Amino acid sequence: MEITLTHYLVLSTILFAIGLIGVMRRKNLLMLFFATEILLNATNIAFAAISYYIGDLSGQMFAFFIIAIAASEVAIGLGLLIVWYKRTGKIDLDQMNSMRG
Amino acid sequence: MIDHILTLLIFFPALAAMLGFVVTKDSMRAYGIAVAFIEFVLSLWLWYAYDPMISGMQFMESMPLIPAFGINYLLGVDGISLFIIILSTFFTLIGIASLTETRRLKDLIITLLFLEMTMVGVFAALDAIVFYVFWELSLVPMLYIIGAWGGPLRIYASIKFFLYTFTGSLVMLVGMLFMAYFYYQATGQWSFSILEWYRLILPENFQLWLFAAFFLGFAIKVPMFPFHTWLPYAHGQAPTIGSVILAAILLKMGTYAFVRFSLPLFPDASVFFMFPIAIIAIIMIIYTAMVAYAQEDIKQVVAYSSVSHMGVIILGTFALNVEGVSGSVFLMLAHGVVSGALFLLVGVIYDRRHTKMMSEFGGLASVMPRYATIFGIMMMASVGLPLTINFVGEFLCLLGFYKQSHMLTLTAGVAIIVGAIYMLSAYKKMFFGAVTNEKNKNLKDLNRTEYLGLIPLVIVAIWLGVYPKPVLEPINNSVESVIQLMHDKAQSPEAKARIPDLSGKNEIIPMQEAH
Amino acid sequence: MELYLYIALFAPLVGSLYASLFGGSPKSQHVGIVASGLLFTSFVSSALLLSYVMGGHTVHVELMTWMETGDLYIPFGFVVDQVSVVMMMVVTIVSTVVHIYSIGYMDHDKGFNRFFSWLSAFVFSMMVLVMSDNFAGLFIGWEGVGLCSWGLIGFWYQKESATWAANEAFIMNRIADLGMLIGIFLIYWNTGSLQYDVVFSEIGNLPLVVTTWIGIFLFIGAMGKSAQFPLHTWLADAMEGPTPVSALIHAATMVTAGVYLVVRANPIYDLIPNVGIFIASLGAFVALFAASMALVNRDMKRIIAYSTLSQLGYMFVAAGLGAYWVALFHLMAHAFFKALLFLGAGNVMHAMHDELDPFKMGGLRKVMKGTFIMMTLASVALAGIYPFAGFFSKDLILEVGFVEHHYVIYTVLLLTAGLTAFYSFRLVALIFHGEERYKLFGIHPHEAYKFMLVAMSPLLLLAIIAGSFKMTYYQLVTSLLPDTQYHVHGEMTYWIMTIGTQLFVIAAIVFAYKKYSNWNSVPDGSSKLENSFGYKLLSNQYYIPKFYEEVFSKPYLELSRIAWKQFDLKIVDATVDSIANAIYKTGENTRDIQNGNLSTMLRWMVIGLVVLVSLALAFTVGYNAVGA
Amino acid sequence: MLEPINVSLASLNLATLAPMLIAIVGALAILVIDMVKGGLHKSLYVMISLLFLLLDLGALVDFAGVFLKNGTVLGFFDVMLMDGIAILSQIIIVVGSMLFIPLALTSKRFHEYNYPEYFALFLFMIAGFQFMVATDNLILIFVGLETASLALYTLIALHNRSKSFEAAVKYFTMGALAAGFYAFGSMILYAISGSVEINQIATVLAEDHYSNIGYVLVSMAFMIAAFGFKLSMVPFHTWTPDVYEGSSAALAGYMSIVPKIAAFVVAMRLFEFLVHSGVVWLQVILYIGVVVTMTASNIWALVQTDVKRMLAYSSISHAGFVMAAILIGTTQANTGLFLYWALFSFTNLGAFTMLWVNRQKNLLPGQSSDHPYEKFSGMIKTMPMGAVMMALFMLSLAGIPPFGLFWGKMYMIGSAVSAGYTVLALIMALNSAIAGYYYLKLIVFMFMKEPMVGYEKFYFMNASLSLKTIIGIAAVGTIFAVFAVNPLLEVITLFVYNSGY
Repeated sequence: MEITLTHYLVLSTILFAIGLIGVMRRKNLLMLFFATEILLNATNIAFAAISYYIGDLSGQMFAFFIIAIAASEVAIGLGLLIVWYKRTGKIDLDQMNSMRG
Repeated sequence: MIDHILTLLIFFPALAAMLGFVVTKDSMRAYGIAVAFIEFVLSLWLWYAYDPMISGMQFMESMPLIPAFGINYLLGVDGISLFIIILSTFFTLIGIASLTETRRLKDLIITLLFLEMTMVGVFAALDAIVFYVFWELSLVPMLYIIGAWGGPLRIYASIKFFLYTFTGSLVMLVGMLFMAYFYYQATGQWSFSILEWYRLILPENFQLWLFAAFFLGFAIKVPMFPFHTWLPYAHGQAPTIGSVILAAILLKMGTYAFVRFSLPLFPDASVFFMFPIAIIAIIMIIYTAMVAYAQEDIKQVVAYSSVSHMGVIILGTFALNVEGVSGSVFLMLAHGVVSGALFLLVGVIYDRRHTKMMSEFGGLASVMPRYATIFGIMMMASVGLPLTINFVGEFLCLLGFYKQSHMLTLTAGVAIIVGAIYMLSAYKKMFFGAVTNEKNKNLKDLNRTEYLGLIPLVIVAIWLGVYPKPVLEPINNSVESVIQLMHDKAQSPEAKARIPDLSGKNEIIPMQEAH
Repeated sequence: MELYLYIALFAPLVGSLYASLFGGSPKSQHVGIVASGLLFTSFVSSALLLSYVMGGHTVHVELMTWMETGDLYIPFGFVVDQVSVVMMMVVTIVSTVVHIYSIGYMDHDKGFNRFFSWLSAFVFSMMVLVMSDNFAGLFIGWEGVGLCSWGLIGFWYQKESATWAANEAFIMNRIADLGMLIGIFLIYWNTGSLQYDVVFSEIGNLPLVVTTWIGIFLFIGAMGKSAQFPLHTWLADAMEGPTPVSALIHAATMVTAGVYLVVRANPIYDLIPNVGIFIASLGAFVALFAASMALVNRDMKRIIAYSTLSQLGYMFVAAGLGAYWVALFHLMAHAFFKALLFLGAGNVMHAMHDELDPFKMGGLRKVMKGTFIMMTLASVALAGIYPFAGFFSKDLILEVGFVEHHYVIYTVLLLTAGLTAFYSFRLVALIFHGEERYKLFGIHPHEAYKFMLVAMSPLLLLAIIAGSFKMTYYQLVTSLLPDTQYHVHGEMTYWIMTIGTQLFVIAAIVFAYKKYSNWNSVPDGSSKLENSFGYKLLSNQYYIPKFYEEVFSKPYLELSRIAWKQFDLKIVDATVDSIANAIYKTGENTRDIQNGNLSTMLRWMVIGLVVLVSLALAFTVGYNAVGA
Repeated sequence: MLEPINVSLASLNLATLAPMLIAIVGALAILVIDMVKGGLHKSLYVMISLLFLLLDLGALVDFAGVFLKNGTVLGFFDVMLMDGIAILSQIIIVVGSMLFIPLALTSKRFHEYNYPEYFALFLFMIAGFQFMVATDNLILIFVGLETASLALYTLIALHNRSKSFEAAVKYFTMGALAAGFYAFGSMILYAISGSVEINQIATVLAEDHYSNIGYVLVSMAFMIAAFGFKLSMVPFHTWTPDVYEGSSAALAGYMSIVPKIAAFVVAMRLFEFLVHSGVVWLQVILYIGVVVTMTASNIWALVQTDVKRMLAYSSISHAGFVMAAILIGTTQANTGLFLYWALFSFTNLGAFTMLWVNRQKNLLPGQSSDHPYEKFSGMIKTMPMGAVMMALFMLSLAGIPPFGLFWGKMYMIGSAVSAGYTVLALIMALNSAIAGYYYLKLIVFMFMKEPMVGYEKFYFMNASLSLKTIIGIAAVGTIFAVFAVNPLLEVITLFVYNSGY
């Protein structure tokens, strides 16, 4: 079976869906960050594949930028996570509701 | 200076109010009186300089404000607005002069002066947006007056007052923007000038919608049944000065706006809605008179009586003939004088006894005969006795509407009966009978300050009842031009027939042709 | 002559203002004197005007513009013509007498000055009413007299009954005034003016139906002021006011304004005889109806008031049948003797310390000779005995009824004449004859001040001789009013009628004397007569006041309360508040969406996305389906 | 395989990068200064930031002149797009930033201002926003967006309270999710058009007659979700109140203005060509989104007990109000958007600065948030001038004429009316009425209630000359807005119209 663009896109979509489910279900902040990484990387697969199939480089550029941004996101996210952990000793989402209404 | 007298009239009190922050507390009252007096004299000068023979706008001023959107600072007065302006300055003067409030007097006087600016502004504005600016802005000082110096429910009352009127006027704003858009479509230019709008003939279905939008804003302000329930709360909680200004001037903004906007802009819609509105007016007249009769609080009686009288004004306005509209404009002034005076009078007794419940009183006529006399005169004026100011207005309103409908006028005429019922019974409860309540035995009669406020009102109430001509003549001339404009613009045969044809023609752009 | 006109008109106003200057201060004799003096001036001016008018002239002035807008033009215009001058004479004579009388009557009253202020103001309003040259001016006077009547009925405002009666009178009159107002509107929109001369010259050109409505509405106005059924109840209650007020306002002048209106508007009523018949029938009915209530009443003033009502009925019969000059003549004669009667009653009241029940009096002729004579003569005049004034005017009305072939009306009026004689002399007999029952109550009656009696004497004189002016009067007014002659066919019939009437009336008088002149006890409500249905019906005024109370007053109050508490607060206001509350409650109930939990927030975002995507897909499917 | 790249420097037109570069250089300069000599006072950094922003503004004004003469300027491989709305929005961004940065000069000491990095991050963030608006390339938009966002998360967290960390984490996590949405949405657009330039995508789609409408719509769904987050449209708004509450009032005020205008511009670029192409779905969704956002947030604002949180909801509502412009899509509406936002920034600047001025170090006794309504109780008696100022801003927010925001509201409603969106106009008007209540509530507390005992000392605790100056500027801008409206309208219309919107 030849692997077509559709396959890539379907894979990407499935990964994206997994990411979404992770975002919704995970209560651990670290896992949540993983889920968002999955989201972004799902997109990367699709970008790279599309770029390849239509012979245009901007998709790949986009993918690179996403990777770079994802990296900086992780940096910031982990930084926040560490501070939060230092202050509260927890990284559970349900503990994080001092503001509401 | 005469060229800019309206600007001066509008902004002088505001400027004085700002300077007033510097004045010390003890002298604030004198300062307030002085400013209000100067303003009143200025407004009298306006009257002096006004040429009653010219029916159009006078003392026009124009300055581009947002020309890109057709908004200009456009001012002018005609016979319709002139006297309401004078009434505003007059009542501010009377109100400040007869102030008995002692709590934070300085803030109160500054607020009143700002309020005066907005009141004069509303009646002098000839640009819809400028009108709207002052219209809305007037809510703020009033909100503060009710909310800060009012009774126990003052916050509820003030917020209700504010939000209710605010809601209505926002719908009106949409209407105004629509109107401007139609004008833009017809002429290719934006304009919010009422005078420019007058030249526009709208298709009837547009008129109906726009009329409805404007109506909501005006009706809540007037207030017309069933939008009237904010008024009893506002009056009930407001301090005397607040009620006086509210009843005397602020309510008139709504009825004035009907004459200024609804009638000349939407003649066909006015005719279309004439009977429904007349029926609402009749409900206002009779129903609120009944509600007034059931009241236990004298101030509420006067408050509901205001609604009832406003019903007569509305009826006169929608008579759509010179007699009725002139009458309604005159009645605006009359009701201003009379209800303002009545609220002042209620304030007098409230200052002494700190209650407004009629059951607390009785037999005051023997304790406070002068007070009873002035109250009696004003009550009779309110009831519409001939040779008092109210009669002229009521008579003309009913007379005017009689041309349109016999039955409705007959029903509306019940006003003179039900009005007498609640007023006389309230008067009886307060002033007649023996003095039964110990607390009332040693009440002091009117003092100098109170005379200062009341005597001019009595004089005006009788003077204009006996000799209304100086006021009625300019009103009549301006109203004639409004009616003529309406007749010329009317499209439907019914409207042409209902609105009388006077002589003279105005230039008009039919919207359809301009397309 | 204009000067005299203005003096006649404004002298009472000046008096009123002068008195009101001292309104707050204790009694000042000069107030009464000045007011009376000014009234006398007014009378003199009126008299001069009368002589001028008798010379065949009229005076018509326009003081200034009142209202002018659109096509409406109403001036303060005054006219002294043959009709108004008669009214002016009546008003000024009676009011001058009453003013002077009041100086004595109100001698001990705290509100002496206030009283004169009101009283003179009333005269001014009445003068405006009769002198105005247009309907609007008439309406000014019309409402003005109503106001003064309110102030004077409720003069003793400490009394609940007085203030109640005052308000009742005002409100009832207002009901009628609405009719009048509508009549005025009709006139204006159909003739374009309110000036009498314009209106009357135009009126013939109007469709009959319009004229009819105008006539009806104007008459509704007249019904209120003249207390015609069903708006009559206020008049009896109005007796709460001081007696001079009753004499002036509720006997001689104000209540006759309705008659004056019909007489003044005779060109209108001439065109609509059917309405005239109705007016006459109503008048006849009221004459009998009021007289019947007077029969059993135990309140001296109310009896006289009912008698007034009854006589007003006579006047309306005349006016309704087109005999305007007759109506006006009876109005004039009646004013004199009825005012006299009231003032006499005032003397009695003073003597009896405000006791009103004639059964508690008796034998007063010994102590109050002057009053006795005057009241007796006034009653004779009222009964219509030759040669007193009542004979000339009242018999004339009977003749009018007869000549116009309204025999039912004639019969009713004849019967009423008998009743009138009966109750009048029942009163006289009970007060002045018989045992001195007042002694039981420890009262020491005394005659009124001399000057009061002197003041009353002009009225006495006029009550006696007014009939002799008939021809002069006739010639005067018929130059303005329709000159209708009423001659009974055949001299024989005429004499039979006249003498028969006289005999019938005298018989009634004798019967009354027989029955009551030796009365010796105060009825306590236990006698058989007093418990009979008819008696109760009459003494409760046919239960009409009670009916009004139950059917109008109470339900109106109840309805008002419901309108306020149930409708205004619970429906209209609650709707507004509930909209606001609903919005606020929505906020309260949905704010938990924002529960602060990050997971929930993220879920909201994902849900939002999913919804958007599904909508996009759904739309696409739908779009393709439509496209295909 | 690849052609050697041959690009002339002139065609790059590097000048288009100048404004952003100035900001970046400024940020770097701050970092360098700190390295050279640590422990300098914050006022230095504030001034340096201001100076660089001034230069930035100068460059923008220069571009404005160029734009008016030559039209849109492209540069840097045509990635940079300096059209009218880019210039306008950058001016708003820079001016807004200039007004907010002096708020760091408080009289109380706050943790974050001790770090020069704060100011560097601030300038980076501005550069990010500038990139975001000055391009129609989806990649650069993404980069700019994330640069700005990541800086912003950090700025929030620097406030160093447990609430601000919570706020930062929430904002960050949701931001990451939104970034995922954006990336996925862009991917779909790229898949169907083969381009990442919005104008090319538009061209391709139009040539194709929207045959892939389903994909377009799905991509738009993702984009709406992504920008819905930035613009805090319901239901993507949930971060807003928490983040506002958690961050300092100064930053919250900033967030209510600057990031949103950037997002608006991108939304205009992204959605309007579709709206104009008659994509009914998008119109419907935007319509619903606008109405729901305005109304729901208004209703939630009603029940708030904390002023800052209330202002957060009110900002959501205002954003929803302005979103209507994108739905309407006429030049008048887009002009209205910028006008509204310019006026809104002055008013909100004032309102948040007033909160900032009244900020105390610790929570008030018995209160769980920084700015409960009770704190302002009876302020007219203790701090009359402050109360009047606050009332002024509240009235302006409520849309009471003649204060600033009224003119924006009027123009927006007017544009809705002119475009035939009557019902929308009415809903907008009625929402203003609902909003009136909660603004009024604060006025009621300030003017009609008695002062709380012991609270007086908290008023103006944080005031300093620069804060007062900012309030003064905001007040003048709010009161005399009427005189600024006409010039603003003329300029904005010129820029917007010439950019083809």
